Amino acid sequence: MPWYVELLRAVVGTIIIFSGVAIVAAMLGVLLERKISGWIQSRIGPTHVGPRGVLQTVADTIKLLQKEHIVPRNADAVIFASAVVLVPLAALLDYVVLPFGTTRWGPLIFRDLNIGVLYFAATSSLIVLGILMAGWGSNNKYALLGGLRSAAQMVSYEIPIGLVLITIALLAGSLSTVTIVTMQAHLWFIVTQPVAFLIFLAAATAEVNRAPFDLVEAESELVAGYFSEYTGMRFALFQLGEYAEMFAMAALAVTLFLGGWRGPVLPSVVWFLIKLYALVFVFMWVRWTFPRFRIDQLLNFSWKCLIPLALLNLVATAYVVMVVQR
Amino acid sequence: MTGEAIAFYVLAAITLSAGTVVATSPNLMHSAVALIPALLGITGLYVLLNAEFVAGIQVLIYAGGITVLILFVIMLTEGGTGLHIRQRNEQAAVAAAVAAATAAVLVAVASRTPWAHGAGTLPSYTPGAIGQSFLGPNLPLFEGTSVVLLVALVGALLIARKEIRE
Amino acid sequence: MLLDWGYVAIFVVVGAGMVSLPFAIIALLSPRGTSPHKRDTYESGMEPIGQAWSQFNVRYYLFSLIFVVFDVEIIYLYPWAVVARSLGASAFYSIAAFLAILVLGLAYAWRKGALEWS
Amino acid sequence: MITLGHYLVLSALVFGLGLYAALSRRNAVAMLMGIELMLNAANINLVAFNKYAAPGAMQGQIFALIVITLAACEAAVGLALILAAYRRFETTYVDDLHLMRW
Repeated sequence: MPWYVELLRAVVGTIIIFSGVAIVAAMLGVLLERKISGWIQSRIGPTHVGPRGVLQTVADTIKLLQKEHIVPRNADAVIFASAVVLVPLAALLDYVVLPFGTTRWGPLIFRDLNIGVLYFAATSSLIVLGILMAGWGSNNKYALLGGLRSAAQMVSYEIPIGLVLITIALLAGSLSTVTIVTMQAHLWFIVTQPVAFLIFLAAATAEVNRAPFDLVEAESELVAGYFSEYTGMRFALFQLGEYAEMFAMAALAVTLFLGGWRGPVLPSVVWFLIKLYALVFVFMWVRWTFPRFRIDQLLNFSWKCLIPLALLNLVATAYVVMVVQR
Repeated sequence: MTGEAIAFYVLAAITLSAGTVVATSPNLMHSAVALIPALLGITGLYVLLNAEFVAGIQVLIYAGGITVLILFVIMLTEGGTGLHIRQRNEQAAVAAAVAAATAAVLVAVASRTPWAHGAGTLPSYTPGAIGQSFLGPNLPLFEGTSVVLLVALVGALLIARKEIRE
Repeated sequence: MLLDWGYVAIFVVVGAGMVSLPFAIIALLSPRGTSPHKRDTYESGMEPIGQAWSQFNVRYYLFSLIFVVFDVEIIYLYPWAVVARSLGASAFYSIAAFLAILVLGLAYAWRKGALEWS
Repeated sequence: MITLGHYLVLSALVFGLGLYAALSRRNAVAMLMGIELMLNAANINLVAFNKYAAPGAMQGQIFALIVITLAACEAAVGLALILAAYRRFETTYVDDLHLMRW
């Protein structure tokens, strides 16, 4: 193909992914979050804007667009401003390697990179930097403490996620996400790797700072955590980053364990979305089921429970793959 | 200009300008933050050099790990209070001369030497090739790194912990 | 392969543009307040005392230190994982030795209480 | 056409920046950042030589991985030392840390 066609494809693909994630993950995600929270707590949730309140997040976004954006006097303006671009961008970069479905011409993916899951791990590790920068740049005690807690938590849970990624790469013999889905044609990896699936879900919940691991933005202690000082659209961009990362983690879990886009009768993209939303529902369900961890419990849970378990699981898998099956 | 050349010059510009901020900024925190684009620029160069695996590792370890450590330590020590402290020592002029001279010699050597081009092609799948090599001829290296890491962990914990207990 | 990464590069550039797009909108739409307290640091309505940029618990550093070492160990497992299927039992034992040393590090940190928060 | 020379020149410049930072900075953490830049410059060389001078072998990339590993170890231990020194002497400025024993 000539270079300008490739360029056009890349630009259009990017715009589709960005607006898709902003609408499907962030706007719909916030709405779902509120509706499901309401349902679990026997409330109704938002009702006023649009039929049954479905346009609530649209209204919220428009409201946020009209808000003034304020840089605190004591803040470090450069770091304060760059953090807000880094966090959503790093979260959205994850979507490059996520296969959404399949068509006659091949899998529906932005780009099937050779180092697929490693790329995912690398880009999501950039979010930690954005959060630290936001916490520091605000020069606000709540924000700084929230940012630090968040960073300590996220780095602790990157290790179990990495170990799980390696376990799956070992089974599939590849780092490419498309190959991993293809290898699940007969058997989803959740069947052979239930422990890894549970570790991944727990670690992913913590990695995206969600309840019960949400002490980073424990409202009663730290206001809004590292983005306390951000107003208007900047606040919305952090929210976008958080929801995008949550959906990316759920989509990665679908890709690694639930056979990705595979499923009978319905089109592949629909299957992918069904599985994705099922996992997102689990995330939201968990939020209202477990009480919040303390920071020591949180770090202990990763280092003393998830990591040894993930290591054990990896060695057992390696033993089966490399010794028993040969 | 080809795409490769454009990419090279853009990445080189990012790396060098961010590197300049790292080396000269009077604000420590800005230096540390500027390290991120510098490292990411170098990551891009690895990609251009067909070393995607090294590129991934560069982001994961350098940007996601070492930079976080550096940011933590700056926050733990001087932090924002270090803003008004002189950051350059008395040898700054000498240091600049030495650094410029070293760079000049290296540039001269690099651009004058007729570098031989090796035969063969890069393996198309670098993680696989690296894995083969690590479990084949480079096995001692592979096991050795884990010992080095263990020693580093023990040493760093000893140093850091001792101070806490006192 | 370079083409793949060209796509990623476009993704980053266009993506950064799209993330910055709202700023153009708020520059047009947003109101401009003049209150002097607008730019105060938020501290639940109190006047902030001192700078936030002060020192905090060293534990955060300890955890990130252990994290970096483990992160580095883990990167060596990626290239191994993709070729493991084609290798036999001997490769399993060499990786088991590698992981054993890793576990030794974890056990040391655990034993020395570096994984305790208190 | 980008050749090996381009990468080597770039790496020499990055090395110069790192050297300048390591020599002229008073703050130990900033010196460490300079050292990281120098290590990265070396890594660019290794990977570039791997592609242009010995494409068949993976030694350059493997060595780059080892350098990254050692850089991580160096950062972990070095920063722990800086932190220990800070907790005792309340400074991270190396010209204030001139006593071998306390």
